[in-house]
Amino acid sequence: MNVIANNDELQQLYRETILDHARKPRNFRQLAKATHTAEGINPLCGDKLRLYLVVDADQTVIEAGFEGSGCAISMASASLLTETVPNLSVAEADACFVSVTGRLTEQTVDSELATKIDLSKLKALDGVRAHPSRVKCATLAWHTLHAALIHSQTSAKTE
Amino acid sequence: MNVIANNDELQQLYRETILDHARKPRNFRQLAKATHTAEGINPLCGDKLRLYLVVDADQTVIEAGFEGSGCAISMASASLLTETVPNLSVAEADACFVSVTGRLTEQTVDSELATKIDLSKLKALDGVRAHPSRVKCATLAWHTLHAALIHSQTSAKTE
Amino acid sequence: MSQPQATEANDIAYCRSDFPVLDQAVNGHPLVYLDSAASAQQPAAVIDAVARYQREDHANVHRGVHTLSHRATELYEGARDKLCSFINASSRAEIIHTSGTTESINLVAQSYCRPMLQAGDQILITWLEHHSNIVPWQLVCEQTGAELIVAPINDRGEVELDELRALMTDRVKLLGIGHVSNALGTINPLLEIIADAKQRGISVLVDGAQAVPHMNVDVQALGCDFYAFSSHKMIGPTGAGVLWGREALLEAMPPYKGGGDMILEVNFEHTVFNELPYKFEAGTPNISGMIGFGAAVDYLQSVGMDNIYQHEKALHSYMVSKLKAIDGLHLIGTAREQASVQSFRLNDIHPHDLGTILDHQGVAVRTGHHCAMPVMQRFGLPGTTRASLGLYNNSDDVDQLVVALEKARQVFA
Amino acid sequence: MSQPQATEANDIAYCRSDFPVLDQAVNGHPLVYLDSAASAQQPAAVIDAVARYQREDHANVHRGVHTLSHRATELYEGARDKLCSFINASSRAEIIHTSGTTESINLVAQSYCRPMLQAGDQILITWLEHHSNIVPWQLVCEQTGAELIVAPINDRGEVELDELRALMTDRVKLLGIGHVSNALGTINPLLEIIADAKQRGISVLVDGAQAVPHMNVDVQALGCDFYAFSSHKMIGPTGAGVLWGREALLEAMPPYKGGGDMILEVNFEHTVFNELPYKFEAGTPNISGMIGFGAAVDYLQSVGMDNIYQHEKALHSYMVSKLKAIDGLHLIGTAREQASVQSFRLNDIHPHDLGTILDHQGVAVRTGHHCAMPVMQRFGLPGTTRASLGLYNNSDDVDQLVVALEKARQVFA
Ligand SMILES: Cc1ncc(COP(=O)(O)O)c(C=O)c1O
Ligand SMILES: Cc1ncc(COP(=O)(O)O)c(C=O)c1O
Repeated sequence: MNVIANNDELQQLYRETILDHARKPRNFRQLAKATHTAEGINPLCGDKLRLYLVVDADQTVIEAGFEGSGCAISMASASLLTETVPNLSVAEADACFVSVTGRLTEQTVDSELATKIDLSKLKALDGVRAHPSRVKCATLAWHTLHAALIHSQTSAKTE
Repeated sequence: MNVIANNDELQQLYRETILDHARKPRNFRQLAKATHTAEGINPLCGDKLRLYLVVDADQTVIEAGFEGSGCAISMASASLLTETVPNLSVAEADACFVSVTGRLTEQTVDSELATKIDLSKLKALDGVRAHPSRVKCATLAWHTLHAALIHSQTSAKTE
Repeated sequence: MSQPQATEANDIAYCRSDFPVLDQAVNGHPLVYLDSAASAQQPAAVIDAVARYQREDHANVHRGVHTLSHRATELYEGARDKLCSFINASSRAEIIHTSGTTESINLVAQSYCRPMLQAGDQILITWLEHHSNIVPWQLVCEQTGAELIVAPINDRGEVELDELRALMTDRVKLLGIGHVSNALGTINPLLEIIADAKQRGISVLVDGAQAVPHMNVDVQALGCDFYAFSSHKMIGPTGAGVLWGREALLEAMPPYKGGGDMILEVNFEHTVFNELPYKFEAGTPNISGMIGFGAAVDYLQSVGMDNIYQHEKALHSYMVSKLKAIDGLHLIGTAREQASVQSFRLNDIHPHDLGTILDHQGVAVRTGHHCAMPVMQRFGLPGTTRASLGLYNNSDDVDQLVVALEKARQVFA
Repeated sequence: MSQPQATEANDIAYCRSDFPVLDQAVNGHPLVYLDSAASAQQPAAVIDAVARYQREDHANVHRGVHTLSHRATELYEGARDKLCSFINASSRAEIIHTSGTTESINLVAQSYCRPMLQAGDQILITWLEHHSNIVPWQLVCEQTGAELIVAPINDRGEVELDELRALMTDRVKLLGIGHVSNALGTINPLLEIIADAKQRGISVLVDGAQAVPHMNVDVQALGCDFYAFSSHKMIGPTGAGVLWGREALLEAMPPYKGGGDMILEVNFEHTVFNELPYKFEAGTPNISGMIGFGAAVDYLQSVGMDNIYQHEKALHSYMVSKLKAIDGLHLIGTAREQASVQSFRLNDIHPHDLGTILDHQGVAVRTGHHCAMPVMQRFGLPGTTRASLGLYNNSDDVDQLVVALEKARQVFA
């Protein structure tokens, strides 16, 4: 077998966390009590997911779930998202969208709100930065979150 | 004034005969008694002419005339045509079409009929051979002749 | 079928060095280009023909008396002549230059079908089609009230001929069918299908985008009415393509676009359209693209379409035998007649992930729906990974693909 | 206006050596290329950008995960960004890649006008228009029962503004107007005309084919709704062009062609179209053409559009003063605002004959109707001879033209 150059880069992309979440996505279910929902499509690779949020009267996200199919990166990203946003306010959750998409597209986005939230788990996604063609996979769930939060009727997409 | 290379070629194209026929086209008129007529268009330079033929019961061309406008080459060619075809049979006139267009496009076309006809005057057109972009001007009238002879309703064109 | 040897597949691989793009490293590995079905690479002869034209001969065509314009017109129209004989059209008037297969099909949908379709009429296609041979028909059906009907395919990815025939009723005005499927490689038995359709008075458009680059195509022998293909799939430049159509049909169709060159005479009362093929070529055409297209035809003919077909067929067989030996790999598309395109899945690795891992190892494949979403739906897949071969590929390319796939299995083990 | 000196006109002529095609002899004379309004020549930077792309980066765009596909997409979409800022569009979603001006205008006629036009509605154009800005409207009028009406021009070749305004009634749904006339060089006072039209609720499409290559164009400042132009008129490759349109209008329009890339999802029941600009870009685009187009924009910007405008203006004035001094020469088109295009007649020499005689002396001009037959009819001419300038021309070119015209006078004396 020949030597694989950039082996590291590949392992950065497909970290254990990513593979684990992709294989066993958390909160992979429709939420009957969902107050907010949106669909996200990445036409490049056919990733497609629907995100469900339960938001209470205080504008706090109580629960998040998703359904869909896609590549490991997009599934893992959605799974991580559903673990990140519960117990955040709607404003905070939207700040996560800004923060994560900014970080992955290497734009520096300053959001006071986001700095207060622990996003360390999402570091697992950082490997995509070296793969411009995969950034859209990683950000899809977050765009969909944003669309759901602003009650968008149209579907989110990343192309 | 700078030296004009290919001066000869230019003089071959615009021979005295050509300039003379272009300035004073012969038989430049509509023929009221025309039995055959057709229109020819060369969209490249906007040459446009209508050819009139009077053909008698013996299938002999009695008279030819034309109207229209165009470059010196197309006008001269039409004028020369109207001097060539009178007194030829329809078959002979059509053989002239084959012969002239063949000669100008440097295809050798063998037509027994045409060899019997004196086409020496049409040598004046030979200069266009060196100017491929002008061959269509020279052949327009002859294509129109062919169209008129076969009673074509559509107009002839050379592009 | 005896298993082909790797060496057999290398017959014409000497031509590989004619393709400059192939001589590079990607992510530290020699490039292995297995994405010719998306777009083929160009030999230096084509790249240089285009550059030479721009450096020496460029001018607008058809309307000029000056030398450059004449030269440009000769080169441009010369390409038409080459294409005419390449597909054995009966006349150069039948070779309509377009921007590609997609435009060719839209032209037929809008200029041939739209004026004639009535509510209740049908357009028939198959589940194998590329979006370019679906959406133009959906649009014209919506515009006219006609209906789009679709013949199914079987598990090998072959059109169900009986069902296709059963759909060929009086209501069907046109059959649009691919010659070779870009997603699965299936070669349709066109002679038989076209004969059936014509017998029932149905016009036939063939989407030949994936056929013309890989085999001899004779439009007269096929018996179809329209045939569409693209330059960039057959080692020529992008932005150029052909619609071939029967002269009598083209003659009767209204123009598709209006503009310069497609008219004989314009005034505000009435406009006289130009003759074929110019009636369908409004505006300044892609002159350099068509000249490059002509050079591509010259190149293909110099190698020989039969040689190309044999080479790719042998290499495809070799690839199939190698892929089958990979644990967890499932071929998608196993038609009895198949061109040099192979879709597959590897375990439950998503094609997009697989594509990335292969790319890391210098192997370029296409992943996803291949603009053939219905095919993916038919197989219940989000997409496939597709390796497609060109005349310049050799057995080393296949071997590298296999190595890279093994690596992917490890990553996702 | 003081008569310009030949030297003034040479400011930017240093760029001439960047254009390889100009460095050749035609019929034994150094080439004098005065046909840029038909198609402009390309600098080596453009030719090389295209060749480099083909040699190093080619693949199909948008749909690939592999490295070449990503590179090709970046280059292709990078060209869109360059074009977006070049004409000051407010968003890249508004830059629709087309095959040229002709296709851009047909797109608007078919996707914007056709669905909305009713019998009795009107489309308004002027007598100055190129066939590309006439025939698409004739076709859509025929399809819908709408009427094409035409504003007259005066003897200088200027649109009669009062008459144009008088035609702007409630019935008019769209005004199609050229920015600069290709036949006569007239620069229309667009700011004023567009303001009038918009005030009356009339949409405006500008045919900018002859403007964008020669002056700064800011589509937002103009206030129009659509703006169309071609790469090959502005030192880029053939087969590429742009339709700019206001996002809200484009958003509401149905697609023009169906195929790959313009859809999000295809199934046989319903198909979801892609977002802008892709909704209007069906099929594999002219990737190399657009990359070359982007390189052309870079080149033009490096020289500077204001410098180009000043250079050509000075050279045009010089040419006009020289032409006027020729016995028997009559200028056709003497608008007060005129771009670097000049039509003329010489005695009663037919333009086609004149073109041949000039070509003999290495001078390339266009002769005939310039795809603007109505203009010719207006002046009662079968055609004109037209000398059109580009950034690479200099006063020597003009001097050679004058020498060649004197020779023609002798031949036809
Ligand atoms: C004013 C004008 N409009 C439209 C066109 C058509 O452009 P194209 O042939 O590139 O589509 C041209 C050039 O031929 C032109 O000069
Ligand atoms: C079978 C088939 N049809 C049509 C097309 C469309 O061709 P193009 O994108 O060149 O218009 C393609 C390629 O994408 C194809 O593979």
